[in-house]
Amino acid sequence: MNKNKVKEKNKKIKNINLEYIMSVNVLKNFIEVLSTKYKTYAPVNKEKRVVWAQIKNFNEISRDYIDGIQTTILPPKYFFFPPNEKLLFLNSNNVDYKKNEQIHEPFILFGVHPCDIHGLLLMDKIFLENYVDDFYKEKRDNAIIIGMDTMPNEWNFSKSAGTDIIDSGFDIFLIPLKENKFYIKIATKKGLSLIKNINGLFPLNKNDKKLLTEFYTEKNKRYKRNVDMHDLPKLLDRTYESKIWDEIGKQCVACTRCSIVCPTCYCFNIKEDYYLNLIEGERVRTWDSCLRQNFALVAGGHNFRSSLKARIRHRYYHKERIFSYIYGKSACVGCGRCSRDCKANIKPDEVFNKLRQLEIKS
Amino acid sequence: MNKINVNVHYLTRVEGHGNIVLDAVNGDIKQLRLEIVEAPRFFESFLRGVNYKDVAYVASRVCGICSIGHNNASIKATEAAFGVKINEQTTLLRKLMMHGENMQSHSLHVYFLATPDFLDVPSVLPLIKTNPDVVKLALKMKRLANDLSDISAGRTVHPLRNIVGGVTMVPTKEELDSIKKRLRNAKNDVLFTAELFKKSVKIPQYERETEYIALKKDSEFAIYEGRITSSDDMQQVDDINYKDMIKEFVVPHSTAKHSRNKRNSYMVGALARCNLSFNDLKPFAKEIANILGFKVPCYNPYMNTYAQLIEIAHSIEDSIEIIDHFLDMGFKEPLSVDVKPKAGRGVGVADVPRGILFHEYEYDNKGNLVSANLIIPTAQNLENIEDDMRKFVPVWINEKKSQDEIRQLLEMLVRAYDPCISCSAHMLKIKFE
Amino acid sequence: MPENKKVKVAFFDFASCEGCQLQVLNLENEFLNLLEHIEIVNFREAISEKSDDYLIAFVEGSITKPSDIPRIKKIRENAKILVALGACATHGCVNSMKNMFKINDVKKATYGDDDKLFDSEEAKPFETFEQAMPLDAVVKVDYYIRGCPINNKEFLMVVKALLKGKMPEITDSAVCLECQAKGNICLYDKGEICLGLISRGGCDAWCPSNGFVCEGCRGFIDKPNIERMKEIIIEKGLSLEYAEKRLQLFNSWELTKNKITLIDDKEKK
Amino acid sequence: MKNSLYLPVKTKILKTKKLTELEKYFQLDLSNFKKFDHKPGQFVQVAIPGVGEAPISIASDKNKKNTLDLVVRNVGSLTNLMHKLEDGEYLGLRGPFGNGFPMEEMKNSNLLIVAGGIGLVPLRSVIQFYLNNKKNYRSLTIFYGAKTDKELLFTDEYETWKTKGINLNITIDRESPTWKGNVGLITTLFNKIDFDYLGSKILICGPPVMYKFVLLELIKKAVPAKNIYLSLERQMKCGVGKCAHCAIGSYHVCIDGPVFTYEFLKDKVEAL
Ligand SMILES: Cc1cc2nc3c(=O)[nH]c(=O)nc-3n(C[C@H](O)[C@H](O)[C@H](O)COP(=O)(O)OP(=O)(O)OC[C@H]3O[C@@H](n4cnc5c(N)ncnc54)[C@H](O)[C@@H]3O)c2cc1C
Ligand code: SF4
Ligand code: SF4
Ligand code: SF4
Repeated sequence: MNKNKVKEKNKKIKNINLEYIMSVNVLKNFIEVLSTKYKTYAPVNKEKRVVWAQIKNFNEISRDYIDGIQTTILPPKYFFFPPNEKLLFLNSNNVDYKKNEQIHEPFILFGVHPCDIHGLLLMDKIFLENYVDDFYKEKRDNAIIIGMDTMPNEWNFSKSAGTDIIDSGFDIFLIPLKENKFYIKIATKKGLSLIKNINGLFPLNKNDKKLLTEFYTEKNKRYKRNVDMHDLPKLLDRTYESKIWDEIGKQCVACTRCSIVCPTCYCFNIKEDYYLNLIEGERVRTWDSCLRQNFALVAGGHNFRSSLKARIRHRYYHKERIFSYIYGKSACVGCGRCSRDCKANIKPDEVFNKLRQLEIKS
Repeated sequence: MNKINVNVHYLTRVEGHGNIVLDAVNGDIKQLRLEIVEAPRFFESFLRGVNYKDVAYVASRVCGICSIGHNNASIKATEAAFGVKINEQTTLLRKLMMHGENMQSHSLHVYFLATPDFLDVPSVLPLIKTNPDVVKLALKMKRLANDLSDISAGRTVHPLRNIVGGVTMVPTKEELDSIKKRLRNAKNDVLFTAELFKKSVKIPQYERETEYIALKKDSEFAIYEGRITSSDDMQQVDDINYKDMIKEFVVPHSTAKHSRNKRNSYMVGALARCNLSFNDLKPFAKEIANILGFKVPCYNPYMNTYAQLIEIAHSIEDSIEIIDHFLDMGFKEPLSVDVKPKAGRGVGVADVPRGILFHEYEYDNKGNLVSANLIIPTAQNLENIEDDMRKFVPVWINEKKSQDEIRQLLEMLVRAYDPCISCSAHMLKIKFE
Repeated sequence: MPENKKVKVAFFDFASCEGCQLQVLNLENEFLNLLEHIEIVNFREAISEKSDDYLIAFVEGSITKPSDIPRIKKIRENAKILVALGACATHGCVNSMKNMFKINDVKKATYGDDDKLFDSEEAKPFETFEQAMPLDAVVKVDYYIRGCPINNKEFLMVVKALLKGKMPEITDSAVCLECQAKGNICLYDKGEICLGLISRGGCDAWCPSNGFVCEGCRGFIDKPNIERMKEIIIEKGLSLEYAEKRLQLFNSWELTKNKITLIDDKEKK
Repeated sequence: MKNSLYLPVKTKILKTKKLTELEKYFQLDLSNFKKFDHKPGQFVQVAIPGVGEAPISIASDKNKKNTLDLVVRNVGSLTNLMHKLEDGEYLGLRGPFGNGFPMEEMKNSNLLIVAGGIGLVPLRSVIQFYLNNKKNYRSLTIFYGAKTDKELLFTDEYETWKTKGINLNITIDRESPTWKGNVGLITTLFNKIDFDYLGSKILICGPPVMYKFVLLELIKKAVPAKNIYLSLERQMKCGVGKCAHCAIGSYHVCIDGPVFTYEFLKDKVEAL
């Protein structure tokens, strides 16, 4: 798909804009119907965390997630760009490769956060533009996205990142309101077909609109983390030599978790291996991380980023600049996953704030 | 002059390094010993200071082949020291792990290490060509055993899920269902093996009555828990008093301590367990014993391999019962009980593939290990093996066996005990006489 | 491949639990298939055949006693490719825990009052070095298959690569990469000290995926940030003493060699 | 069979030739490609099934429609196995990838090629392009440095280049009894050879250390940064801007490069 087609598709999505109100019970029923037709994945509790898992009914969905206490460990990228993916089969005798053709069925991702939808749209830029990554596209084309707004969790700073609101990239969008109601927005034909047989959708009345406003007021109030993210690429350029990078370099232990849990980190490695006949084999891609020691090693032994400082700084520079260049906006969508899971306590919002403050001071 | 000189350097098809030295002139034995030259690894010494959460994890490294056994004995010792009471579910899961290990270790020995002797080939490799069906069956059995360990203990070599107080994870229902099916099918394989052995295997017929020591429990073939029991007068002691029965002593030619009770030596392992608790075996195991013509009491050490096959049958049937229990009852949270370390001493005993195993620990009040003593099955068998040799060699010389035949019979004898020398040599302690 | 074209492979062991060789045998059918391409000329744990003619030697175990030295040197001479198999061989494993103690103390703990006899002539065969060493402390090692025990899939990958003349690609990322990619719940969330943060992966996060902490059995990643690891333990209110002990379980060789410690002597007092 | 972005095309090796101890030349048959349109300075992903892929520069001009030249230095897994391949055997190939040198933009200028070691390989495609399109360019001068004379590439083409008017200057790092020409690092040529540095387009490729020193020379001579073109090397897994191994700041070397102007690179972090 080239740039124009993506734009066209996005335009089409914007064409429909139907808004309703429904009760929790209608939603419950809706999910039960959906999950019989499609594999439906949603955030569910696992021990004390939240993970994506297939569900059959509404009660399985994590309360913590809806209440904005925490988000899923892994972001939705997992579904389109899995951690281990067999790309090709190979035959070394014939010097022949064949695509690993997978059969895809439509599936539903239920409850995707606005910031995670932004994340997916960014991933689309990487995987669907210039050269189309067929493996990503095949899965992406089959996904039905049901977005859901929730309260922000304590690490989330999507408001600062400008990703707290979303108007495309989903088929249906939900907002949990008081009085056991849900706001529902249908954005695509696909979405429309899903709700076709659902009874109990009502147009928004005055009270509903009030509830909606209340939701947003409450949501905005709940953001604990705020950071000025305007002009980030330039700020970073100006602070490339800042001593803050030395500090952060000392702080990081290169565990690579931040990039694994990030909805917009997409580095990968490709490896080939033989089967036991030593003739056939396969090409596999796996998640990689730019924080890994030898990530930027080239033949001859030169490592372009051998120090931890260089590597962690690269993560920030790559995130903030590459996307501003192709997407016009930072790649950090403020989901807070890396802040939550970095055991070394490195939080992007704090890093940006520090850089900004340092600049104001000097 | 009729001179016999057997020197087997680095005994093969056993785990660890051992040498056999035999020197006989005109039927007169000048030298006869099983040397253990395995490098000592000082476990007792470096376990000191290790936190109780890690002790079993390190202790399992004594031996990769019976790591699940070490892991369980170690955890039991720690639980005894802290007075931790585990629940029934944990006990059953641990039994399942031990069955997995038993099947794995026994099938490795029965099919890969001992069978070549009986079929008179140097190793399992030629069998791949001559008896591919046996090899395939053996591999299938090992795979099944390993998978049983994997789903219960996390992995076969150095288990992961077993911790002081309980387990970290339990098998899924799908895993239980599928392994149960395979266990059921495996019964046919064991039957086939028993028939095959009956038909084509000739076990050397030499007997020596000795003392047999194993765990024993009422109405259960004991492997995980029971009382330490001797075949001599059915003497019994509890875990904590194991030293009343197991007396260690040192010999100059070995890095492993030998042990004895009232006689000069005793035997542990599958044959000892079968001799002590034959009646508690599952019916299927008894059926296999019947096919093999195995009767208790059995004083032929070469029959240990048969006893192992019988135990494989037992483990299969008992595992199926445990799995059925879990399929009926499901698993209950929490998977482990709270553990509060305290200063004290504890002994953990388990009857692992090669025989009864003892771990004794002393902890400080922070839960760091102060001292440890480990008594490993093979080390307990060493004196018994030498006693067998001392009895059989003159017989063989009498029977005019050639030097080669004697060497072969000696190697077979040592292998029949399925010795795991790497673990027995953990405690270098030599006395210089 | 005709019989005589098979690559000759040998297995040897030094001080170890032999679990890594067992892991090789645990490959079962895959091991059988491998025999189509290789001829095993030495594998004491499984076969009686012995020969000095081999191309690849897989060596398990640590070097712990004087008689090991000529033996490993001979293996090195005979083998074109020497692969260290498992943690004992690659970096000392639990064997090297004794390196943390003073040797006299080790002797005392094990021999009691007989420790003086250790210097006598009769004890020669049982003499051991003060340090348990990985293979590369004595000979050049071409490839490292890490882990206690090894991941036998990785072993297969290495064998296949070597047979095809390809350099095996051995992971250099931390355990956390594979652990997080599996979506595991991090053990720090349960108040445990997990060494996955600074330990080398490639095991598919075997231990954390089974609910047990990573004990660092594959050694550290290149240039581990131990200083920061220490601060993390303190910040999380976990026991430094405990973390130190955990660090020592598999990595005492590297820790003593590079004098790395979480608690320096001043703090100890 | 479905096509895929990652699917290499089976490509026959027509000719091979050992150039030096470490470098081997390959001529490939492009007939399995529906279309293969490349520019000087672009690269391909070469695959050996079971081993993987590596980015290798195209060493020939696009005028040679049906064949493609590569020169490969044996440094690792894949390149070592490539060296074992002979005429008539096959490789997997994807590409061409990358931007290449903007030959259009450089029209009507003097060209100066500065190549170190294997860096001459991508620039050979420029040399061939020049020879085919001589009328569009004013002149071509080459500065080429190697460690020893044994490591010089394309030696049998030097005569042709010279007779066709290319100003070829070679230097080797260390003296050698078999070498009569210049001795010294490539930077020494800048003082020896009088040249209209200011009014030329300068194309550079070589090992990372060489860039630093050559750039210093050019800056000394006040060459405008926009006239300097460099071809960069990075680890690449995909070649198509997905895997991010080659990312520098905002750019993927594989799709935005490998050729960049110095003007573009000078404020980019970790680029050089
Ligand atoms: C745009 C571009 C164009 C290029 N053009 C050319 C060209 O025309 N010709 C050419 O020859 N090259 C070219 N290269 C470089 C070439 O791509 C690399 O040399 C190649 O990828 C090496 O692949 P490999 O599999 O042989 O080496 P690898 O096996 O990946 O090894 C690469 C380096 O790492 C080291 N290494 C690998 N494994 C280990 C290990 N286990 N332990 C320690 N060190 C290790 C090796 O010694 C070597 O130095 C180009 C690169 C780029 C980006
Ligand atoms: S999660 Fe934290 S410690 Fe780990 S690599 Fe990322 S920044 Fe470094
Ligand atoms: S950088 Fe961190 S906060 Fe930003 S999108 Fe990635 S994981 Fe979320
Ligand atoms: S459990 Fe251990 S290995 Fe896994 S993410 Fe946490 S620290 Fe890393």
